[in-house]
Amino acid sequence: MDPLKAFPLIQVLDEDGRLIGDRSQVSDDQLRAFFRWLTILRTLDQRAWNLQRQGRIGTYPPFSGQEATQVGVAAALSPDDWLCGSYRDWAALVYRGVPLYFPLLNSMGHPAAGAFPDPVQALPVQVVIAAQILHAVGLAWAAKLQGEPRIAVALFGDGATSQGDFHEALNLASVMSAPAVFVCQNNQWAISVPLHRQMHSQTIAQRAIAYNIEGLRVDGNDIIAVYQTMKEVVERVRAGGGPVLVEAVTYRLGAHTTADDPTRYRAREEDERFRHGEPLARLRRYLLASQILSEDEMQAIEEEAKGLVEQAVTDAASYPPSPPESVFDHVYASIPPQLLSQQEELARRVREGRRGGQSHG
Amino acid sequence: MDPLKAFPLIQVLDEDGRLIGDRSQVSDDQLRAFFRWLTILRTLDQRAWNLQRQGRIGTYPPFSGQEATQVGVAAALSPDDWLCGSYRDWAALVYRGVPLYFPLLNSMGHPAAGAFPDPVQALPVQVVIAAQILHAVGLAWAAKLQGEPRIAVALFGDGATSQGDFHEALNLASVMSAPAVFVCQNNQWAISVPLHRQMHSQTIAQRAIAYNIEGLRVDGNDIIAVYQTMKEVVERVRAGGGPVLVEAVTYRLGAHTTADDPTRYRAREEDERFRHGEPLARLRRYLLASQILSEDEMQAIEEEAKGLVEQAVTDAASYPPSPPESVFDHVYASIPPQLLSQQEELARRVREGRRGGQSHG
Amino acid sequence: MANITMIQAINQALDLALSADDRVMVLGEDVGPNGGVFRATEGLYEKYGGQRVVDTPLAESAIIGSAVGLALGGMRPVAEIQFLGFIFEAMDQMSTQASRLRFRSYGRYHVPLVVRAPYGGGVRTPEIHSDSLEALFSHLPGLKVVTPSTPYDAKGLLLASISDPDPVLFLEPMRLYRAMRQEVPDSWYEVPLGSARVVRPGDDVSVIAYGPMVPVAEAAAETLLQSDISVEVIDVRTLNPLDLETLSASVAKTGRAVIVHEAQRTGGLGAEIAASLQERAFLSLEAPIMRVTGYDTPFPVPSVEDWWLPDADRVADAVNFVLHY
Amino acid sequence: MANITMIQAINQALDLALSADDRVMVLGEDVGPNGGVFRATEGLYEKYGGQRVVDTPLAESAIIGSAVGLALGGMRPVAEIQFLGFIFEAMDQMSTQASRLRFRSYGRYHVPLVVRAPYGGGVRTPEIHSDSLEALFSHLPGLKVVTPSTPYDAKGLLLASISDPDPVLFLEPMRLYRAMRQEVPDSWYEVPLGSARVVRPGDDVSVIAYGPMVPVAEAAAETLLQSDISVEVIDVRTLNPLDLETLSASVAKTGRAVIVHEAQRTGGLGAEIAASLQERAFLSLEAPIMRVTGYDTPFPVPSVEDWWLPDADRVADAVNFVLHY
Ligand SMILES: Cc1ncc(C[n+]2csc(CCOP(=O)(O)OP(=O)(O)O)c2C)c(N)n1
Ligand SMILES: Cc1ncc(C[n+]2csc(CCOP(=O)(O)OP(=O)(O)O)c2C)c(N)n1
Ligand SMILES: [Mg+2]
Ligand SMILES: [Mg+2]
Repeated sequence: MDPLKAFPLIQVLDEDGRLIGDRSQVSDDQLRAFFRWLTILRTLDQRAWNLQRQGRIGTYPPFSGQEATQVGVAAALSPDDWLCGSYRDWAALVYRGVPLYFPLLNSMGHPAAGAFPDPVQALPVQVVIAAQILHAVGLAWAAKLQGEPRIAVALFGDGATSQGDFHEALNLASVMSAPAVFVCQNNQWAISVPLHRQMHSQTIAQRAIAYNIEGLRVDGNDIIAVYQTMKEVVERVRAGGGPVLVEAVTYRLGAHTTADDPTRYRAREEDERFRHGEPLARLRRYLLASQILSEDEMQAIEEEAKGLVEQAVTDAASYPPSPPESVFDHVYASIPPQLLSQQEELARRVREGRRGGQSHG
Repeated sequence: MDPLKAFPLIQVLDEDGRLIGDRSQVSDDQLRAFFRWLTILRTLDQRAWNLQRQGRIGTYPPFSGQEATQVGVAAALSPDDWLCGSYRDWAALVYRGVPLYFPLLNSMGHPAAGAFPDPVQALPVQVVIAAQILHAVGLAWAAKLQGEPRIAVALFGDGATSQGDFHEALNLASVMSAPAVFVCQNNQWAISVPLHRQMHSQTIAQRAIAYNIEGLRVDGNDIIAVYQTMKEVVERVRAGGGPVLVEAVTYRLGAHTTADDPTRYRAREEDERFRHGEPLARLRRYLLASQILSEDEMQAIEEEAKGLVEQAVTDAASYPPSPPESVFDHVYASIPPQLLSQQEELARRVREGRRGGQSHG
Repeated sequence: MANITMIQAINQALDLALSADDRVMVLGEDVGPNGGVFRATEGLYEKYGGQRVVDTPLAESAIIGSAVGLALGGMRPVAEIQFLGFIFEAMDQMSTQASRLRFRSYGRYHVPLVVRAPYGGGVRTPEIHSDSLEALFSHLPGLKVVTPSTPYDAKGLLLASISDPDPVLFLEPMRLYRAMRQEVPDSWYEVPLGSARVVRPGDDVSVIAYGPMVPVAEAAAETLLQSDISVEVIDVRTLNPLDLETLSASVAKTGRAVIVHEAQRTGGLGAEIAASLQERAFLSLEAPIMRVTGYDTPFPVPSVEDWWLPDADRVADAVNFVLHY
Repeated sequence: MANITMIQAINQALDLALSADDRVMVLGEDVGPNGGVFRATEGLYEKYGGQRVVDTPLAESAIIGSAVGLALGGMRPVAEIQFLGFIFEAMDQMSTQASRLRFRSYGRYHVPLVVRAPYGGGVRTPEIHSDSLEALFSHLPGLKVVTPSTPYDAKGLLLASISDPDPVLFLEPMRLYRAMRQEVPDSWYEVPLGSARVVRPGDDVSVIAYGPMVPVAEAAAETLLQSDISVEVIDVRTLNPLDLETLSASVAKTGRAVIVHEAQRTGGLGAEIAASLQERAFLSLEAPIMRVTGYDTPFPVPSVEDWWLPDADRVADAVNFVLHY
């Protein structure tokens, strides 16, 4: 079996943005909306990077290059479906309805960044690689037991496929026929480890065979391909067809996080090669060539994006801080006696302005 | 892809013991030796069951039905190769050179049962499902780094394939091209859970595709098929061909352990169906029909087996007990102060005959 | 009321919970037709069907991880880990997931999950099956840890755990499953989490135990009575959060304490109890707080375990030590 | 001798070990060309090649489990867990495998394995990256647990760990990686495992700390000196097995003790130290042994962590408390 043939790359736009497939499931309006979102998200991502460099936010994991996958996936879901993503999946979350300032709040280390406003049906971003895949299985399984048409989607990276939890999740979902979609964002790198050191297989999609579930490989930089594929997949899964593994082949354009220096481990040339097919430029070329959007319209969108992102920066910066002692409020439903006295101690120290931590260390 | 076709069941003897394949790699003498071993092991297994019923040993996990796989695998190895098996793999271990009384000693809860005599190259039997598969990868990897022709074989059950460690092990072995053979004894059950609730896939062998390694499916009740297949596989792996996953399709004839009652969860009829193709009867029929062994010769072997097993029972029963305080001897290379004083306390209690545990509880 | 064993009491609790609340479900290895390797789930598969009493694949991380998802999705999962020693496989899902989701989501989500697991020695299991790991879990904020020592408490604590909005690790002392019978109400009742129980009042010394060591402590108390030593036996019951009020009140009264647990001594829960009690009752203490525990070796093989496990004799020695300090 | 940081000292130790012994190898996530996310393995891949300095797939159980096999097979693996919070994924291999193989094989096999992991707070990481989990591992028989607080000790303890025939968990305080420089010999030297260090002698109270809390304890001691309070600061260094001799000798002298650690209080290592010390030095104690620790919540997000972490001010408060008890 040749996995590259058995799991052919689904593409609608080629790397230069030429239409090479069927785009009958997306309207021009939808494409304009996608372009607008991709622009806003790219703007946000770059602004966040700069904010970190200015010391205004902490560690930030940029998603640039992966917006097509994340937005394409999120756009294919119903509001009731669950999204279980990881630290890099803010593009999907923001598209789903998480306010634009949340990723910033999160990198500022604000505890409220874990509480997305209702009705966004999504778990807090996951840091432990692959752990959320099992949560998605449980959420999907619950929906099935309850007879709800809800499905659950897990987003994770290529590195995550090496974890035991990935395997256990896909096997369990397959046995339970849980309505879950497993979307791997194969961005070619797990921090400094390239895909070919992560696995010796040609594709991630072929892992579906191990579980006797459907596996698909889609160009993750092609938002039309991702969106249309996901639409179909979500429909099948919702109808009870069992779980599906989708490999979205994409590329992490930037560093792993603001704490990472990719020049230590990857060659500039590779970067250039992948940069060419990146999702925003690709969509832009197609929309221009097909006259769905003009340069002027695009510029207007870019201006709007800047404004929205600046507003998000303001919103994040002016978000009221949480009192330190509030950490005790969300450990248990009600605070046990020992924790209560610890909370009192901390609150007293805060009142007295006896600042803790490093400063005294 | 149809996994049953892609991974056809390798058989040499059919269920009735008729030769339906090529047996050019096993001599008549080898077959006689196999018959002798299978007879000894079956006798031991049944005797152990009875000893437990008489209260003379503790929990015992019978391997009846799986002797062909275990002996076939062990016979294909060189003395230097590592064997990493689990609680049910005493047939393989005994064939490798572990004294016949060790399984009994183990079920008597004797601590020395973990120390196989030199030069048996095998880890103590593993209780934590799938943990030993990773050890095999490390052992194989070490051999490769050292330029030694040694390989490592992991034995595990169908249930073990659901564990994260199974996945992590096969992926790592594939990436490192470690000389490891993963032998799954698919005996259809994990305690009370049948294979079709363990996984939704037709075969275990197909999981090899996920890791881009070779996968094979062999009739695990056919010792000729197992042995010949393993011989070939071991040679390829030793030559640097990378890891291989072998699914040996077999059946657990008895209970999971002496603590288990299979009538609670499996139908008698199924039992009968599988019992027919079981490895010892199958080999017996073939050897009789092909006149490699006569009834009389077989009877002599059975007598010999009884004698050997009785000797093993005596050996186990007369094996010198370990002083309770010796538990402290093998925690660290040298005993830290706190443990030393605990050891002294225990030794004193033992000297004074102040018996602990349940009796006082 | 029926005179039943602990395993029957657990079975009853599960049965009641399944019948009272559609959201309750039981999942784990061999919990279905087999009724659990100890028969804790006996008859439940037949009564509630395979959708609510589910044999999972052999994968503990999947059991706990999917149960977290089930709980978030509106179910009330009661997961079984077949033996506590195998929970290591699910350690991340226990530690950074189930017990932290409330915290991580700043209170938006919570995980009403019960994880049941048999633990402890005394029944001659193969290795890894008898480990007492309660100390590890009592160090994890966000998780509650509970262990009964009687049939009555087993049922009442399990029902309270199922009602609790937070994840609870419910540890079942294997050797007490069938060790005694007790009158247990047929209907739903709860023994509140977070409260210790004075098993037997006394004046001279407090013996603090839990789970499988409570009968051992009681046996020691009985023996010591013959020497006119009056022992107060306390069953901790909830290991996290600890009921330090009850414990320190006892020690304030007796001035002496012995803590008994099966787990290895170093870093065991006895350390936390001793450390907390000497903080709270320092001026009442007439002697150091002593611990009678398993030794600092792995849980040994069956032929040694009776020697390894704390027994009434060792408890009595410790009591005599603190009395004559 | 060179004046270097802790991370440089660690890098030097690994370099020396790799060059001295062919069996030594380094494996983990991003330890190769990237040199480790903290640069602990910087330059080693280039110097020793990809066979001995190995980027593994992203799978902690595989890292530790295969390292157990490597060690059994004659290698001397030094495995890295990128952040201690992710060791939960490998918990079974740590707990029932690496640390028990000597026991399980009745001494036939042993596992000379070092597992390195950065831990602790103070550097504003995302969640789960700052957990202090030493107590969990100190409860596991068969495992040694070590943590340095200076560059000199880091190198000497790491080399001793690599020489040790038993598995060692080597915990590296992230916030001390670059916090100070110290003169460190260029050549091989070992700081013996199992021995605490008196950092600063004193008479009035013993402050017992380890890893990232040692500088905090020292700062508190410095401040308290201004009030004429003489603090003896002890660095535990090896968390299991504990050097109770040194610790109890100090407490016997001062009569008062404060234990400081970052980990959550309940079930933390401070409990074991307090429990052991009150057993050994009961009659010398003038006040209860107090603990200054992280609070019983999960490690908080960066905006709160300075408030959550024990600081010199809290240590000083505790010292004053025990002095005026
Ligand atoms: C269990 C676990 N191990 C290690 C880490 C450290 N870590 C964070 S991200 C990362 C790489 C993840 O790669 P991938 O899954 O491909 O996702 P990507 O970052 O490329 O989106 C690693 C090793 C972690 N967060 N969790
Ligand atoms: C990690 C772990 N989980 C659960 C168990 C309890 N257990 C022992 S054997 C077994 C079934 C194993 O099935 P399989 O892998 O098919 O091997 P078999 O017993 O059939 O040889 C289970 C669940 C265990 N030993 N280890
Ligand atoms: Mg990636
Ligand atoms: Mg099986």
